[in-house]
Amino acid sequence: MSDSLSKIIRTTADVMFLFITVFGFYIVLHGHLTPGGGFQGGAVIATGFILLIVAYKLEDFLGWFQKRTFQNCEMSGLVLFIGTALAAIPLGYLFFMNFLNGTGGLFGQAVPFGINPGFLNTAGTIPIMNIAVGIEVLGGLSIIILYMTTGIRSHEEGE
Amino acid sequence: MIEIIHILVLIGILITAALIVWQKNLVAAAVTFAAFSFLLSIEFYILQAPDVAIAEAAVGAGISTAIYLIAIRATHDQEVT
Amino acid sequence: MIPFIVTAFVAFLFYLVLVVGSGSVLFWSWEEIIAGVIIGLVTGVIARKIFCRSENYRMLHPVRLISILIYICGPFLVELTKANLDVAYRVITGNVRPGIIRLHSGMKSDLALTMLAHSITLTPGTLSVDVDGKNHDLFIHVIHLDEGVEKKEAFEAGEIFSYMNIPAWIRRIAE
Amino acid sequence: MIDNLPFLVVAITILLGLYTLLLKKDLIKIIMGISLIESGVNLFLITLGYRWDSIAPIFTGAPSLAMVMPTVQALTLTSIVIGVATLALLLSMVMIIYRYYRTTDVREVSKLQG
Amino acid sequence: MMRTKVAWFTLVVLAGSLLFAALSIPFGDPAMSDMDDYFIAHGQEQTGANNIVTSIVFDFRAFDTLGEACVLFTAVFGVSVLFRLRKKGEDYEYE
Amino acid sequence: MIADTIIFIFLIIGLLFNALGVLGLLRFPDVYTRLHASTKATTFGSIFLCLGVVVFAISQYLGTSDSQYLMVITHTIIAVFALAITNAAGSHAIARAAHRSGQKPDPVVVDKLTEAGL
Amino acid sequence: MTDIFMIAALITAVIVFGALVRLILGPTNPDRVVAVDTINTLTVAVMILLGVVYQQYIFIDVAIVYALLSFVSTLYIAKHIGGEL
Repeated sequence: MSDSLSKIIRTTADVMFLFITVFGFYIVLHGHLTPGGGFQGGAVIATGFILLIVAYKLEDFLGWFQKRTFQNCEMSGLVLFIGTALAAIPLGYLFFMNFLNGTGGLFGQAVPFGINPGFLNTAGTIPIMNIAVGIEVLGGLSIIILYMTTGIRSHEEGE
Repeated sequence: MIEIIHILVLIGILITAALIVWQKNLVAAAVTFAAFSFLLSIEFYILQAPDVAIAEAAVGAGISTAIYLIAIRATHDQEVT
Repeated sequence: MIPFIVTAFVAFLFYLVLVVGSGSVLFWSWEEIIAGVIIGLVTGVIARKIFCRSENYRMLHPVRLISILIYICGPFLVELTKANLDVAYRVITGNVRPGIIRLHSGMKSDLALTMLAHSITLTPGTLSVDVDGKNHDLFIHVIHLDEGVEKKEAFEAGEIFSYMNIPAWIRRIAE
Repeated sequence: MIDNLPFLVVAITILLGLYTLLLKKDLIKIIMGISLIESGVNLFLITLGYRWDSIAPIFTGAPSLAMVMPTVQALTLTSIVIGVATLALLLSMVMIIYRYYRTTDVREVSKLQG
Repeated sequence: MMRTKVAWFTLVVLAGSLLFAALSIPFGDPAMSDMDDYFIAHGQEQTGANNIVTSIVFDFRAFDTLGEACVLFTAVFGVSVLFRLRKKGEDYEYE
Repeated sequence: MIADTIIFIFLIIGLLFNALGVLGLLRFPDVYTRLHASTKATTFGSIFLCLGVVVFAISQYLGTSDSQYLMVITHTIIAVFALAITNAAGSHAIARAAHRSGQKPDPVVVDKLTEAGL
Repeated sequence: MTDIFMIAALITAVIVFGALVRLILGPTNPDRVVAVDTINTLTVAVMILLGVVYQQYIFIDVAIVYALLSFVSTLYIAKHIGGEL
C-alpha cells in the first residue's frame, strides 16, 4: 500500500469513468431492445467504480463515495424490484404480472409486431425491473471489491 | 467458413483451459483465466447469445480478475504442491 | 455547481451520440432525449468530483475542441503511420538498439502530460515508461537509438518526433 | 464438419476442472477449478440451445425470423451472476483461512483443529 | 495413497461417461423446443419487449431473477460479515 | 464499387499490421520491445479493420438511408477511440510495473530510469 | 460483400493463435500480460467484423464493452506486478 499508479493512469481513469458510466446506463435502459439488461449494465458501472479503486488510493476513493452509499444502492434496488412485482397484487393481477404493458402510459406504448427498429417507451414493467436490478448489481459488486480491498489492509495490520 | 473460426476458437478454449491447470504461478494462472474468458465470450458471440457474451465480458474483463488478484495478493502467489 | 453542469452536459452529448438514428427529431426521438437528460443529471451527481478534478475549464473553449479533432485526423495520423512503418521494418529485420532516456516534457497541466504520453506511446518508436512527479519529466523507452545519442543527459520534447511538432499542438490544445 | 466438437470441448473443460478440484492441493487453484466447471456448464447450456442458421432472439433489426432457443440463455445469465457471487465468497473465505492458519494447503488446513 | 487412487478412479469413470454423452448429443438440432417456440412466437405481443431473453428473465420466469437477486444479496452480506470482524487485542469489535 | 476497393485496401492494411504485430510479439527479445510491437502495430491494424466497417456502413447508408447504419458508424468509432486510449494507458502501466518489479531491459545501451532511481 | 469481412475475421482469428503461443511460452508474467492485451485487441476487431458478417449491427455493443473494460484487468495485474496493490 505504498503510492498508487502513475499520474497518467489517474488522468485517463478520470476521463474513462464518465464514459463507462454513461455506457452502462445505456445498456441498462435499452435492455429490452438491444443485448444487455440490468445485470450487464450494473456490472459495467461497477467496473467503472473498480477502475477508480484501482487507479487511486483507497482513502481517496472513500473520500468521494462512502460504503453506506453502495449498501443503500443494493438495498433500494432489491426493494424496488420486489415492490414492482408486488404492485401488481393491489391492482388485481398476479405476482410479477406485467401490468403496464399496452396501457399507453409510462413504458406502455403499443409495440408493432415483428421486426422493427425498436422504441424506448415500450415493454411495461420490464425497464423498471431492469433499472432496479441494475442498481442492485452496481451496489453489490462494488461493495464486494471494496470490502476485499479493505481486507488486504486489515490483513497486514492484524499481524 | 464461419465453422473454421468456430473450430479455431474452440481449440483456443481447450489450450487456455489446459494452461490454467498446468501453470504453477498463480498470477500467470489468473492472467490465463482472463484470456480464457475472452475466448469464451467470442464463442458465446458465435453461438448467437449476445446477452451472455456481454455478461461474460463485463464479469471476466474486470471483476473476476480483480477478485483473483486481491486474493493472491493477500495470500501467496506460488502454488503449493 | 459548474462541475455538475459540465459533467451532465458531456454525459448528455455522449448519450446522444450513442443513440443516434432512433427517431425523427433530427436523428433522435423525444423519448431518447428525455432519457438523455435524466441520465445526464444522474451521471453529473455521480461523476462531478472525478471528471472535473483538475478544476480548470479551458477545454470547454470550442476552438480547442475543434483543434483536437484536427489534431487527431492530421498530425497524429501521419505520425502513427510513420511509426508503424518503422515498427514493421524493425520486426522484419530484427535490428533494434533500445534504451531508456529522459525527456523534458515542459507540460504544466496533467491533461496535457497525459495526451503527450499517449501520443508518445502510440507514435514514433517510443514508449513512455515512467513519469517524474515533481517536474513532469517523462522516461521513455526508444526502440532504436542512433550512435552516440545515448551520452546526452536529457532530450527536448520536439526532438523525437520527425515530421510534425506534436508538443506544440498539444500545448495549443490543452494549455 | 463441426459435428460434436463443442460438446467435446465442454466435456474436456469440465474434466479439467474436476481434475483440478480433486487432485490439486492449493485452495486458490481449487477455486479456479470450480470456476472452470461453471464456465463449462455455461457453454454446455448455450451449445444446447443452438440451432443451425438461426439468429439471436432479438427482433431489433433482425435479418430473419429463425431464432435460437432463448430460455437457456436466460438461465445462463442467472448462472453467471451466481458464479460471480460464489467466487467472491469463496475467495474471501480463503483470505480469512490464510489469515488464521498462514497456509492455503488443504492438507494442513484439514489437519489443524480450532 | 488411497484417496488419490479413488480420485483417479472417479475421474476415469466420469471421463468415460462425459465423453460418451458428448458424442451422443446432436449439435445444432435440439429435439424438444415447444416452450421456446411459444416464447418466440408470442413473447413480443405479450410483454412488448423486442429482446426475448430479457422478456424471459423479467417476465415469464421472473422468480429465477428474484432468487438470483437474493443469492447476490447473501453473497454481499457474507463478504461484509467476513471482513467486518477484526481482531484487536483479545475480543472482536465492529468497525 | 469505389467503396468496395477502399474497404479491400483498408482490410489488407489492417490484417498486415496485425500479423506484423503478433510476429514482433513472438520475435523480439524482451518485454519492452514486445510492448512496442503489440501496442503500436495491433492498435493500428485494428483501427484500420474498424475503418473498413465504417466505410461499409457509410456506403450502405448512402444507398439505402436506413437509420441503423448511423448507429453502426458511431458505435464503431466509439470502439476505436476506446481501444486507442485504453491500449496506450495499459501499455504504459505494464511497462512501469515491469520496470518496478526489477525486470531491466535486456539489450540496452542506456537506462536513465535506473540511474534516476525512482 | 460480407465475404471479405468473413475472410478478414478468419485471418484475425488465426493471428490470435500467435499471441496464444506467447501466452504459453512467456518467461515472465509481464510477457503474458502483453499477450493477453494483444488477444483482447484482436478480439474486439473480430467481434466488430463478425457483427457485420451476421448483419446484426446491435452486436457491436459487446465489442465496446470489451474495449472499455479490459483496461481494468490490465491495471490490476500491472499493480500487482509492480508491488503496489
